[in-house]
Formats: sequence, structure tokens, C-alpha cells
Amino acid sequence: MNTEKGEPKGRTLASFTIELDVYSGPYEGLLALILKDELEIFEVPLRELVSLYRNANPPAPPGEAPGALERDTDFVDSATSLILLKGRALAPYSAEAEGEDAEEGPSPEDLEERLVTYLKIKRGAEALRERISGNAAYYPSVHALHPRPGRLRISPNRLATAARRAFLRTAEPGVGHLGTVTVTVGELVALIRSALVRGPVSFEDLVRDMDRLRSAVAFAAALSLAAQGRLTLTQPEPFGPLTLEPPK
Amino acid sequence: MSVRRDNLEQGTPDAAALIEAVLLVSPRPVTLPALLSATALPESEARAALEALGARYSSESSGIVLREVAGGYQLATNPSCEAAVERFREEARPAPLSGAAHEVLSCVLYLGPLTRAGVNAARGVNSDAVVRNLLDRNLLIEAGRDQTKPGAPALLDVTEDFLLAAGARSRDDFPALAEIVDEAEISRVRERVSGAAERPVEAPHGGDG
Amino acid sequence: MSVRRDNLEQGTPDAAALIEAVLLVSPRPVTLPALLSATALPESEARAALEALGARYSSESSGIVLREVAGGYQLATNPSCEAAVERFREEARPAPLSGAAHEVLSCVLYLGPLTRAGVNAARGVNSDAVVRNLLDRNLLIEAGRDQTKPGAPALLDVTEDFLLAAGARSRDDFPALAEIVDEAEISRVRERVSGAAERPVEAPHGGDG
Repeated sequence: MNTEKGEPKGRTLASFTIELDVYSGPYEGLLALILKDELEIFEVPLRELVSLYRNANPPAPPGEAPGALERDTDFVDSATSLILLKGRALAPYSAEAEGEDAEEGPSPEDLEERLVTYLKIKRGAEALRERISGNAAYYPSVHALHPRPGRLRISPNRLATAARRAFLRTAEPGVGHLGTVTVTVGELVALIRSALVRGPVSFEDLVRDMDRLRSAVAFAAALSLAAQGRLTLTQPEPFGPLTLEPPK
Repeated sequence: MSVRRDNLEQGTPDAAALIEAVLLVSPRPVTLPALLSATALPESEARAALEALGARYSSESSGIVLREVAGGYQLATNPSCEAAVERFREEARPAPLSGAAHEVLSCVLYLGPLTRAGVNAARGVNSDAVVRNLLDRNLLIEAGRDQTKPGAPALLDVTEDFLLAAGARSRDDFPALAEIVDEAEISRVRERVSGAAERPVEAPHGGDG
Repeated sequence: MSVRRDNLEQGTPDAAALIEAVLLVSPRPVTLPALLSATALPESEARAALEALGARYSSESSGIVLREVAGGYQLATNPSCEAAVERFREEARPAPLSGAAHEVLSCVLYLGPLTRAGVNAARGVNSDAVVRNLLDRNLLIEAGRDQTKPGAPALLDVTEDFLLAAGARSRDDFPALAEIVDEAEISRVRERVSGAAERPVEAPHGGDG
């Protein structure tokens, strides 16, 4: 990590290096590997990536970190692209389309079974969530007797592993540097849907007059609409132009 | 104090008192065999006492309730007193579980024991990080290995802490999936799949690169 | 307390219930002011409720007793039940430690003594509930205060019981931190820990900007 005390400020994204299980080196190298298909996008823990970034580039008072805003927004831009790629890679349909004929995927029966199973799992998860939250407020007695000394065993190995895990994790990213978020996904969903009434629209056109934050939120809105099947996203190549189309 | 119970003072407390005392000093649910062994009570007497305690520590009348959970009995605060308890403890509740975590737990509970690959396949996404977190929180455990698979991968199962968190007496204390999932919804999915010619998201063609 | 208490289910428990719940989650005696502030009860009501609870948890009829001790109120087991409690203690297997608990212990072991804020910063996750549990289990102890920090927060350290459980005679019996994580990471974590307590009150003047 290049967190030398001397110059944490005014750096560009190019100097951001990361340390992940799957990759260590400059951030831009990670992007390159993903684009060259040498690294599976779903191997990359995006949340951890964001944490690493926040940790390497702590928020600074205005005026003290020239270029910080530019750097932050560059990072947000590339990170949202990664999220899109990752969403694609994980979507149940896209995986089998890669490199194969679209028709060659699982049989409709297989697919049907998989979806039905998943639906059950999902409903089961919702029931569990309700149940777990309904049981969260039972606090047990704390009047425990300590077991006889020596009955509890703590493994020094497990402690070492835990230390490693704890020290490699980084703090939750702060969002204070982004300023007040004045736009919601909901608003942009409405905006996108009204734009689509006139037919396909390119993402670039859509966000042309938006600031970086709004365009990042627009991205999220588009993804969520696509996930609901309310629009189709096409992008001929990674990081290429992105087109939003009304559902067929 | 209408009834005289001098025996208590002389060290022969009644069954309910013995059980109460043992439950107070155990933060975790105590199984019936453990209760019997600690109190030296005959089972029938212990059961009757537990019933009496259940009425005494009922959720309608008491700040402390007797729960039958995760295979045992436990004293816990009544959720209706949550605000006072949390003010007193002045601490943040542990972060709630994510949607993905609930899905993984649901997979393991209903389809399990399952390998990590089994979880990934059922959810259609890589869930290793979520599984790791749930192992960390003691909600999942590696219970045995699947010897039929190459490398004999570990089988994941839910834990006693999971049952506690869900307020369940045992693994069987969950509604069957068939009761949770709406049949109409399932047939809608089936129809959509068999009738689905076009895919919702056009995937990039990376065949030539 | 023979009054109907339907209100409990609707989230407005009565005074005695609130006090009962708070006492269940406090291992140490709770003073009247602390009870009042947690329960938001007027003093007269709290006193009346304590009296009622005193009768309910009396040493003649209950395995749990309400003690007025060390300037506060505390639930404890009835000494008449001591034999059962001791047997239970002998037989109970200690609750296993969670992954989070191992992490907190390792932070305090390797970086400690640490304040709670220091633990949170080292782990990157709020750990208050885990710390509380480890204090309750006598694996951590508050050993002094950090006078350099505003409010002089308590410093946490590992206990004799911890060393015993880990089969160690002293802290030196554990593998050195440098063998576990590399130096760059150690200094990164230390920086995070020392920065955490300061909070971003003010940027350093005339720094390197």
C-alpha cells in the first residue's frame, strides 16, 4: 500500500494500488486484467475494493487535497462499470451466452427447475428475515457463571487467523466526501422511463448534462430497471457505448 | 407468601426454583437432560415445573420470558422491553444480515447440508464471501464432507446459533417451503420460462475476443 | 401484580417488567438512577415496582432473588439452589467463541491494551456487543483508562482466564504479530487505531498539504 505519510493528497487514480486475495498491484492493472478476461469479475470483491480505496484516500478538508474530487469521481466511474460487468457476469442468463450459441444453454426444463428452486429459496429467505428480525430483541441472561478455569479452549492458531482477517479488512467507506446526495434512484428511474417512451437512448446522451454523482445514480437506476425486465441494456463491448432500449 | 416453604431455606427448594436458578446462570439454552442432571429432578417433575415457569415468565406479564429454543430452555428479556434494555446497554446492535445472507441460510436450511458449490448453484451467484461471513458469525458450520465429490468438499449446515437467532426449537420448526411459496407464483415462473423466447438482457458477444 | 397486562404485547410494558428486563442483562448491581434512566420511569413508580419485584423474587419462593446490594439492585440465584447451580457449572460446556470474538481478542492481544474505539478501528466493524460479551465472560477486562483521549475511555486488556484458555503463560507465548501479517499492514492498522480515537476533530495545522 502506498500510504506514505508524506503525500497522501493530490494523487491521481494511477497511484492507487490494491491488495486483494485475487490480485495485488496498481488498480489500473486490475481493470486491464478484467478487460482482457484474465481475471473473473466475480472474483473481485467490489465492496472491499471500495474500502481499500477509501482507506488509501481518506477524506480531506476542502482545499487541502487538490484533485481529490476528480480522483474520487474517476474511481466511482470505473467502479460503477465494474458493478455493471459483475452484474452481467452473475446474471443467470449471461453466463451461458458467453462463447456459446444462445440456443445451446440449459434445456428449458432445467432452467425452469432452477428458477423454481431459486424462487423457493428466495421466499424461504424472506420468511427467515422476518423470523430473525422478530427474534432479535430477546436478550439472554448475562448472569452466566464462568466455567471452571481451563474448560474453555482458545486455539492460538484461530487467533492468528482472526488477527490476519481483522487486520486485512478495512474500515467502512465514508461517503461524506460525496456531499449531500440530492438525487434518488427513484427519480432517475422516472427520468429514464420517460426518455424511453421515444425509443432507445444511449446512456451517454442520457447523462450528458448530469454531474458525476447523478450519472452514477442513473447507472444504478438503469441496472435496476434492466433487472426488472423493464428495459434492455446493450453494450457491444466492455466499457463501450451503452444503449437503453424499451422492453420488447 | 401464603404458603410456608421453610424447606427452601433449608436447602430443599422446589423444582421450579431449581430450574429458575440454573436458567439464570446460563446465557445459552439448557437442554432438558442438562437441566435434569443439574437439578437431580425426575423428568415428570421437571416438565411440570417448566410448564409452571412458562406461565410465570409469559410474554404477556413479564419482562423476562421463558423461551423454548434451539433444543433447550432459555430466560431472555421480553422484546416489548427492548427500548429500555438497549438504552441500558448503550451499544449498537450487530449489523443485520444482508439479503444474500438470508438466501444462503435459506439454501442450507431447506436444501442442506450443502457444499459451497451447491449453494452457488442454487443461488446462481458466487456466495463464498457470504458463506465466510456466516461461518464467522457462527450461523453456519462445516459439518462433515461430501465424499461423493472430488476433493470431498465441506458440507455446510445451520448451527444452534442460527436456531437461536430464528427463535426455532429445532430444524423442524420451520414451515415447509411448500407452505411459503405460492403455487400460483410457481406456475407463473414455469409459464414464463416455457414461453420465454427472448432473453431480458442482451449479453455481449465475447466469442471472438 | 394480578392486574391484566395486555398492554405488554403492544409494546408498553409495565414498570416491573421493564425493571426485570434491565436487571436480567446487567451482571452488576444497577443503581436506582441508572434504572430510572434506562426505563424512563418516574421514581415513585420504579420504587413501587421494585417492591413488587422484591416480593416476587423473594428468597422463600424463588430460585432467582432480587438483592439490594452495593448501592443497587441485582438478580442472583437463591443460595438454597447452590448445589444445582454448581453441578450445572461443572457440567456445562462453555459456549464456543464466534469468529468475531476471536478477532476482538486477537486485536487486544496484539495491539492492546486498546479502547473500544481502537478495537472498532482495528477490525473496521463495530464490535461493542462482542466486547461486552467478552467482558461478561471474563476474557477481557477494563484495565485502566487512556488519559490522552477525551473522556479517558477504558482500555481493554486480555485476562488471566484468556491466557489459561489459550494455554499460554504470557503474551509472549503467542506467535509474533510480524509472523502473521507483514509490516506494512501492521503499520497501516496501527495508524488506523491511533487515528480512530482522535476522531476527525480538526485537521492538523500546517500539515503536508
